[in-house]
Amino acid sequence: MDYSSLKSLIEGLLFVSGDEGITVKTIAEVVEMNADVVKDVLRDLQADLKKKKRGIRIAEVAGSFRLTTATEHAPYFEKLAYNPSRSVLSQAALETLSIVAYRQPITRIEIEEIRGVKADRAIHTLVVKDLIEEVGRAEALGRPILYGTTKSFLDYFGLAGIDQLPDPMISENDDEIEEQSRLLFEKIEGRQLSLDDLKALETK
Amino acid sequence: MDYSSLKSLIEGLLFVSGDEGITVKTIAEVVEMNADVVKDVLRDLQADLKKKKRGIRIAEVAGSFRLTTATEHAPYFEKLAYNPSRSVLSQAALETLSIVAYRQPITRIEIEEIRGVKADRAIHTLVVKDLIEEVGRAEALGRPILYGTTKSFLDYFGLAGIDQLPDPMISENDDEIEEQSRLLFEKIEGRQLSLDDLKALETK
Amino acid sequence: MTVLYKLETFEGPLDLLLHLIDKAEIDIQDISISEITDQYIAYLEAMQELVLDVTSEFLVMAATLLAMKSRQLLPKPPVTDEPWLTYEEDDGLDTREELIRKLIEYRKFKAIASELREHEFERSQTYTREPVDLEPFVPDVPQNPVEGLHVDDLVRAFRKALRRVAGRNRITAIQRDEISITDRIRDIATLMRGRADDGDDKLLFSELLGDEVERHEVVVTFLAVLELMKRRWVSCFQNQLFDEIVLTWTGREETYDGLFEPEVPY
Repeated sequence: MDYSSLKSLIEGLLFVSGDEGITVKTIAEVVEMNADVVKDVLRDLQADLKKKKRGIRIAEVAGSFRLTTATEHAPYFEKLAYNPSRSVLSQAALETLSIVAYRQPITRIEIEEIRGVKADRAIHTLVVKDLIEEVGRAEALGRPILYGTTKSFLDYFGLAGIDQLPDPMISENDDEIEEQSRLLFEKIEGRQLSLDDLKALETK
Repeated sequence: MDYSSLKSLIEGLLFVSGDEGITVKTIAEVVEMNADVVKDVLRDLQADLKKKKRGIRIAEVAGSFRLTTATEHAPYFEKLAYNPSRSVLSQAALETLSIVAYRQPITRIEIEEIRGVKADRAIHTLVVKDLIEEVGRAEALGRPILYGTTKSFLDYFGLAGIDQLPDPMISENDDEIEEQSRLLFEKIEGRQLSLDDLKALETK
Repeated sequence: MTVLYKLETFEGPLDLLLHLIDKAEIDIQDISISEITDQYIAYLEAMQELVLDVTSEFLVMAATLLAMKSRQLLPKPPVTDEPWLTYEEDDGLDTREELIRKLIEYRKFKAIASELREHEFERSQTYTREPVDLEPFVPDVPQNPVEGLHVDDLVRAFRKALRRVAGRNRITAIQRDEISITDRIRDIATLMRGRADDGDDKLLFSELLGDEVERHEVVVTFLAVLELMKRRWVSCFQNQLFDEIVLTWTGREETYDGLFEPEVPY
């Protein structure tokens, strides 16, 4: 891979890694290159973005690199945050809230298992907004906090009770059945069967 | 604000908006500039990123703009453990979805008439995947549910809007198909066609 | 005859029939109706062998085709130039027209579906990320954490506490302990943080006051609470007038390096 391709790829990796960021080690594994080379390219890209006053920058936080905004744009993000087109709750917060609503009581770890990404920020936001609250402690190691929705949550969504939540219509087996039929189809597809084969099947 | 500052700011706004995307209107409001100017800069930035083979690109999905990765990098992102693997829709679901997309609002019975087979499973799958939703009730007996596509539908297929759907009126092919089917069925029916009949068909 | 079948799955009888027509297109002149019907039936049999779901819709189509085939075997009336002498079987014609119409329509959606399949793949090749949390850019929480509650209400609650204090300590020696607001803020914060760590983020205003309440202490505590509210370390609510003020620890104090002096030098 040439230098500029690698730079572009690293930019993409930083982008998809989101707020959690990505370590040089992980990047090196993904691109199958030496960590030192990766680090050099990363530093170069970081300097580039800054020098060209780009709208995105690279920040290093706790050993991981991630994309961030440019500090000089802060006043505009403030305006964006207040823009009526933006929903009050971020997508992450809303999703976390729905998980808590349907699976309560639930621990942070369990929420993260469902979302696949860290949920501490979203949980914090929801607690501050009084939409979820601590409802107890799980019996697991470390006695993690169990979260549930608050009364305000019900008011906010105009629900008489938590049992008034609409049925999410997701049956646990759904995906499984789909997967099984797909596998079956794959087996059948592309297989050239002669009538003799079919007859052989018949006698089985 | 000068041109390059605006470009940088727009990049920042796209970045913070993530997969929710941001409309030209919202950007224009935040930067307090004319929407046409914003759109021009946005298009310019979009072309820039593509031309320079950058790791991030701009896509227009469901009426708003968002940053995405470059398609050529997909194999690398698949290596990352947290990658949300996309499921592939079954053929039944995809056909049902096509019908809903073009004929919305539409009832289950109407879908089944077109497909020639039951569609309840496919509809269920599509509702669960948030690709279609109930948009009302038909005036018919039993007030059957009317289905329409969702915003996620556009996102799933990376379409800028419902008008971006592939054109169903591939008219010349259509006629051809019609002709061929007709001819075939004439044969199936065992009808005897005179040369005149054939000529008449040809000139149509 | 050993016919090679590429066994595919069909979405329904229309799909299967289209497949047969597609094959027929290669050399449409050579297709005979009996062959197509036979192929259709053979497919159904093959599907059954593979325990695939041969639904009633497939069987209905088979019956339709067989009816057409049998009609072919019947002797035909001669074709003449005189239309009124030509025997038309209306039922058969309707069935055929209807089937053609359905096939054309179904084929159209099948084409769209395959185009959408391409879009699906293309889209699956790009990734994006969640929106950035804009909360840090917001100097004020957009929603007032004490919404619906006026400072008047707090003042009234405060007066109530004072009256109660006054009732208990009509005669008291004024012994001024120097409690600074900053100290009181720190005490309240420490107390509430400790409780929050134990899983209880709520506290009653009265719990902040000792058994022997002094006016001075109430004032300082109240001002400290106001200061904490302003900094959004705590949020307060009151069910009704003169009721207890309930403080909730928001956990937002981590965004500050430490205590800073109150704006107003008390």
